[in-house]
Amino acid sequence: MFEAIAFYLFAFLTIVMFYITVTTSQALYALSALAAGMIFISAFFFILGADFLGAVQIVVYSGAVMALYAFGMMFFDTTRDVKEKKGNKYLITGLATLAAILVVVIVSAPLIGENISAYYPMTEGAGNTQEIGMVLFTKYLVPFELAAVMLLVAMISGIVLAGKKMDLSLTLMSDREIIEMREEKNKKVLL
Amino acid sequence: MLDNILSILVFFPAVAAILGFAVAKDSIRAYGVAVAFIEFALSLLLWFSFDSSVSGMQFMEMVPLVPSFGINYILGVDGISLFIVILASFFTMIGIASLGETKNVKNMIISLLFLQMTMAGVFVALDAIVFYVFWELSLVPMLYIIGAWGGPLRIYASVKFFLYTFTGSLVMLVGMLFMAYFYYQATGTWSFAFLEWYRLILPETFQLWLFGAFFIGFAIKVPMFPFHTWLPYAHGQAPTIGSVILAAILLKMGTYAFIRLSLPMFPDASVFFMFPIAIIAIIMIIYTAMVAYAQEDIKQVVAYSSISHMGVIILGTFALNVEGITGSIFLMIAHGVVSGALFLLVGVIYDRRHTKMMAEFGGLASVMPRYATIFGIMLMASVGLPLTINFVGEFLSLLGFYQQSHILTLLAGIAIIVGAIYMLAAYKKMFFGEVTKEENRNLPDVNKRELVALVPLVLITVWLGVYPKPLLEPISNSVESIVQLMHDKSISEEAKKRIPNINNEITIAKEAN
Amino acid sequence: MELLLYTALFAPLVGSLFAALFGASPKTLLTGVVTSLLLGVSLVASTILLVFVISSGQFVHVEMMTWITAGDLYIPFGFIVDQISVTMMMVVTLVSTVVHVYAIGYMDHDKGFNRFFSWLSAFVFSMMVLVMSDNFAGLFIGWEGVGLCSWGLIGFWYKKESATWAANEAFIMNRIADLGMLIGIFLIYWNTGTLQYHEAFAAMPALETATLVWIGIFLFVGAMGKSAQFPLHTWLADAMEGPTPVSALIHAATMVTAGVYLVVRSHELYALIPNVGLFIASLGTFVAIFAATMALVNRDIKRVIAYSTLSQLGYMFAAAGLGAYWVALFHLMAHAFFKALLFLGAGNVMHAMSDELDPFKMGALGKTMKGTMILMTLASVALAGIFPLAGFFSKDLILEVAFIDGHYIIYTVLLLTAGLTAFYSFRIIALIFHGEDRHTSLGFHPHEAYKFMLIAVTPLAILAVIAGALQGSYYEYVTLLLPSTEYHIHSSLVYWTMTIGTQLFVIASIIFAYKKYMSKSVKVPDGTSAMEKSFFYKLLINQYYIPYFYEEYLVKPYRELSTVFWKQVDQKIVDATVDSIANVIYHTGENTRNMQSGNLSTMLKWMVAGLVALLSLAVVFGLATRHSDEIMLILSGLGV
Amino acid sequence: MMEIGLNHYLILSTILFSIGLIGVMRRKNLLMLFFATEILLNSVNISFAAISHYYGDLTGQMFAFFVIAIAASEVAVGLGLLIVWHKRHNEIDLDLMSTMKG
Repeated sequence: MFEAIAFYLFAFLTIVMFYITVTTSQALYALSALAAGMIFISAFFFILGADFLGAVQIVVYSGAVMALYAFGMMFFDTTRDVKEKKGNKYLITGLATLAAILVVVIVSAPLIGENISAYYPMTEGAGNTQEIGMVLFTKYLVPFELAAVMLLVAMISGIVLAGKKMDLSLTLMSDREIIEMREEKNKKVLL
Repeated sequence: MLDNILSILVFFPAVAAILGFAVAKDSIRAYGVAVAFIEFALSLLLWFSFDSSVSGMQFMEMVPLVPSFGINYILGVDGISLFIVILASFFTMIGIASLGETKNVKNMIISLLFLQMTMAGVFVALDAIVFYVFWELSLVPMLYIIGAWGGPLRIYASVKFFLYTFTGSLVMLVGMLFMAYFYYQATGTWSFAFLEWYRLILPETFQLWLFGAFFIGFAIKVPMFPFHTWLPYAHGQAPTIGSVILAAILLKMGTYAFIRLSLPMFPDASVFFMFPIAIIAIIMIIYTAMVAYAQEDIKQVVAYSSISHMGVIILGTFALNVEGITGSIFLMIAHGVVSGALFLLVGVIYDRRHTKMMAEFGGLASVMPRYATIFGIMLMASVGLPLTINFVGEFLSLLGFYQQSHILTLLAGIAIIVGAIYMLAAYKKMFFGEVTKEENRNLPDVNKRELVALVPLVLITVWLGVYPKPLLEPISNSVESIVQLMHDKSISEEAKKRIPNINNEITIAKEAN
Repeated sequence: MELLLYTALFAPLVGSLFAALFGASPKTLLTGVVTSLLLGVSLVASTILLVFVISSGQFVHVEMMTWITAGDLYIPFGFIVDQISVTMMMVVTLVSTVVHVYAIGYMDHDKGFNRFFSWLSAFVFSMMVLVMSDNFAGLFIGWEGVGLCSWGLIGFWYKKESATWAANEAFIMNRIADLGMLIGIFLIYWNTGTLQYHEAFAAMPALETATLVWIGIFLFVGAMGKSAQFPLHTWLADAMEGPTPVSALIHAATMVTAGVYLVVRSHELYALIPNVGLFIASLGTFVAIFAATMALVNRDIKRVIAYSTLSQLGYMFAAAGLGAYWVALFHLMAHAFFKALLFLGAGNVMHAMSDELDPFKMGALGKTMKGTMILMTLASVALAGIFPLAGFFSKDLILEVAFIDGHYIIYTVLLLTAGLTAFYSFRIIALIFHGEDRHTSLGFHPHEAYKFMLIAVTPLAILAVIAGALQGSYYEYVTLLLPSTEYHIHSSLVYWTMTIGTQLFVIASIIFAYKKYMSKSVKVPDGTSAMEKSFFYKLLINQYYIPYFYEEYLVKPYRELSTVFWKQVDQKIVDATVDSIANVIYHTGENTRNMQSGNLSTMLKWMVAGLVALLSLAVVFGLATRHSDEIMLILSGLGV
Repeated sequence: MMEIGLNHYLILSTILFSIGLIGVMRRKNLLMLFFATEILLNSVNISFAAISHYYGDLTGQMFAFFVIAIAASEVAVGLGLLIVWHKRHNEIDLDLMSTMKG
């Protein structure tokens, strides 16, 4: 009973938040709604008994990713509206729904159709975090390490990419300066 | 040496071609001739050590390639393929020897040597995958030869040639894969070996489908009507040497494959499709002969005449009896020699005048008598005069098919009439009459280099016309075994009736004696 | 004897190859002499063989080597000398030796002298192969070989458009007939299992009549081409474009009689199918009168003689068709002698008149060319069938055969033709040698031919005179092989009435011809006289409009159809279809290029669309594999 | 209805996935595109966790875990690129990025 109420509540909230994220024209609203949605999603993880995952969700998404976005947005002129060209709304919605249903059908078909047994069954009596630790550092050790390397690489690349010409700030430059700089660049390109 | 002679035959030119990159430009011609000559000598050695009385495969070699899928490198030669292999090496030699002033002569010779490898490979391969690989590889040097040394439309022609034949072969590949799969289903092991496929008796419906798949690949290669339109372009644009090899050898791949694959593997389907194919063959014969008659370009005349002759070869093949198939194989060789020679002859005049339009000539008989004589001999061979090489093949092909259908043979026999019409008309336009064009008045007659290429062809034309036995005997032996195989394998009543049972006839003949 | 056989056969080939060596070099008398000598050798060998065959009554049969073997088919190069072939050999070698010697003089000034002798000897060789072969395939070699040589010799003066055209026409017409012959050979092979004459003929009585009829018809089609029977006759008159010795040898004495030879050789076959024989006889009779009528008005000496040849071939076929094979062969032989003589005489006239062929422009040539006049008159008398020359014996016999067999229509027509023959023969004799001198005013200065040419042809003249006397002995020996149907009219009254009646009719025709064409009123026709405007004259001078018909309704449509096939069908339909397939693919690529707008948003949409498509496929295939059994069941139910 | 089963989660996941896809397709703001991809990844994560829960198998959670790691890397790199792009062109409008036009 409680589970059901929680599910429906969070489901509703998540959907609303994400809906706001994709529809609002204000980047800041979108960012806030997304962060909220992420936190609501972690609720599902808790409901499902995946405590560790829920925690990771909050830490990584709401903490790290959102913070990254927030910092990133500082580089952009978020107040400037990006012209949203409205395409065929129904087509997009239809396509999206169809794709989603198909994905789910494919993923769930074997589950529904056949009785598959657990590959790495949950250990009785152990907490979720403990279980995860056991599997992660035995069976998934190599992927885990790879993921770590990947994150490192991503971090470095992020720094390198974003850190170039930190002394230049388009927001502080006047429009004329920007135009001049562009022309210079174009010339270089042309050369 | 003899144990691996086929591999040597196949890969010697390829190795020589790779080494050829290192040879200096000035000496490449001599190098090419030497390599081609050694190759030809090897093929002759093959012939001399070949046992004519054996009907099966000889000089078999086998190296496993992908054993789990039954893909092996299997080579072997029998009476059917032997002479085409020799013909291929012969024409490569003649072609390189007669090569006139050409730009990038080094690339040309290297391409030709690679081409020689693929040609030898196709005719001796006994594994479907190896066969397919050589089959497709043969397109590449030819594409290059047409595309790099061809006439103004060379890119169009070469791309058309490549795509057209390639499309056909892909369908053939699908057929091969299905055949292998079916073999796997039937026996539990994978195999791509022709000889093992021979043993498999397929249900009739499968035969029909597979025959169709193979047919498309082969028919485009032959080329059969209505898949023939790439050929005039390819010939029209190709340099002389390209046309010679294309007409003499590459076209034979299609008809050879019919005999090597379609007939023994799908006897019932062969009988089922006999009449449709015969009708196509007759259309080829008459229609292309008429088109040849309408041509203004002498090379196109020869190109269309090739198609017309290929029609007779197809007809002989689908006679499904020893006489017809033997005739068609012999005609393949005959047509190779004759059309190769005709293309060389066209090349001779093209080198001098840089045009192939017949209207530009006229009266050449008095200017270039030797040229006119050789052309005349080859023309008569092409027309199928007795005591020339073509007659033997044409006679046997038509004779063989006569057993199957009288009316269709009568129609196909029109070949000898229409063939005479376009050839004589072309000869008249080029050689007879007064010399009308000033440029033609002082054309030099054939020179030594050209004679070196042409005289052997003339000699072969007459020799094999008068005494074809050395070829006919081994061919006939091998064909007998194939026909017997077809008879034994066939399922339907119709097929049993149409395909003669050799053993019976042999015993009957013995009793009669 | 074998050596003699090979000598007779290959001597001409050696001569031909020898002459061919000098083919491109300027005239050397040597080639003419050597080829003639070798032919003489061949003639001597043939004569010895003839004597042998006559005296011993045996055949000479050799098998030189294997030619074609495949499956059950076995064709050797086998040669046989029996009564039939030795007759032909004699005719061929004799006439060709004479013609060779004659041609040394005739071709004296020609640039292609060596080439000419090479071709001519090659022809003799082919003809020898044709008559000596012991199987149908060998016959076919010779058959095509003579066709080839005829092509080369008709088109000998290859700079002349009309000559090369005629050469091609002859070759192609012959090819049409050869197809029939080839089919006949196939039929023989598949029904008897062999192509050897004696084996095949031995097996024939066991075959069904229908099959035999087909074999007979197809072989005869072959004969029709070579012997220029209607409707394949037009090439013979056009073949007169060749040098006159060629016309004498090929288009009168030897090659054109090959058809008759074939029918005679296959007498065992035709004896089994008398209906086909009757058809042959009827066609022969028709051609006899058909050609004779065309000869009546023609204004070209050589063409007149060509039509006369055609007409005489008709006679031979009439005889052969009626089963009188030996009579046909006898007439063939006699005809060869006097017709070759006639042609060679015409050649002299042509030479004298600088290649002018219109007899109306000649007249009174007898004064300057006495020798030629005598020879030609002799030949014409023989041709007309006047006693006691060769023609009388052979031709009268054919008439008798027709009469005795009760084919009165054939008899009447042939009799009528005999009159026509006499008329047109003497029409040209009269026009050329007698009457007013019409040529001097046209600037011609005729002269007699070389002496040796005249001497060379005398053997023919002698034979034309005496051949008839040989009839009895000839009958004796040739009927060892051929059916010995002796024709006797039971009532001697009827016999004498007929013979004398025929003679009188023929002589009357000759006198009529002389009357008409020796008169002083004969002028060079200019198309104004009433006769020239008459319908029949036009019909005949245009050869019944048959060449016109062929040109308009066969040659032209063929040419046009060919162009249509090339320009319309091949390029606009077949090739265009292929190209359009390629174009569809190309344009699809070109059009779908717009999809790659570079706009990330659009591309994302496409990506999703693609994802949907792929996922749907995955689902469909997943379901299909899961339910494959049911699907197979349904498909098999549908019959796939 | 009241018993929450796997299907409920899957349906939720579907809905969220659709929303994400709509975002991907409709938004022209590059930043929004990143947000939408986060939604996609998260919707899948929910399914993984739910399947893991209902089948008593940890693999699903493991997958979700790695997905989060990938999402993090993606954001890091993506934002870096975005910043570079913005610096160069002073805009983050998708429609203006069309150098890949074929």
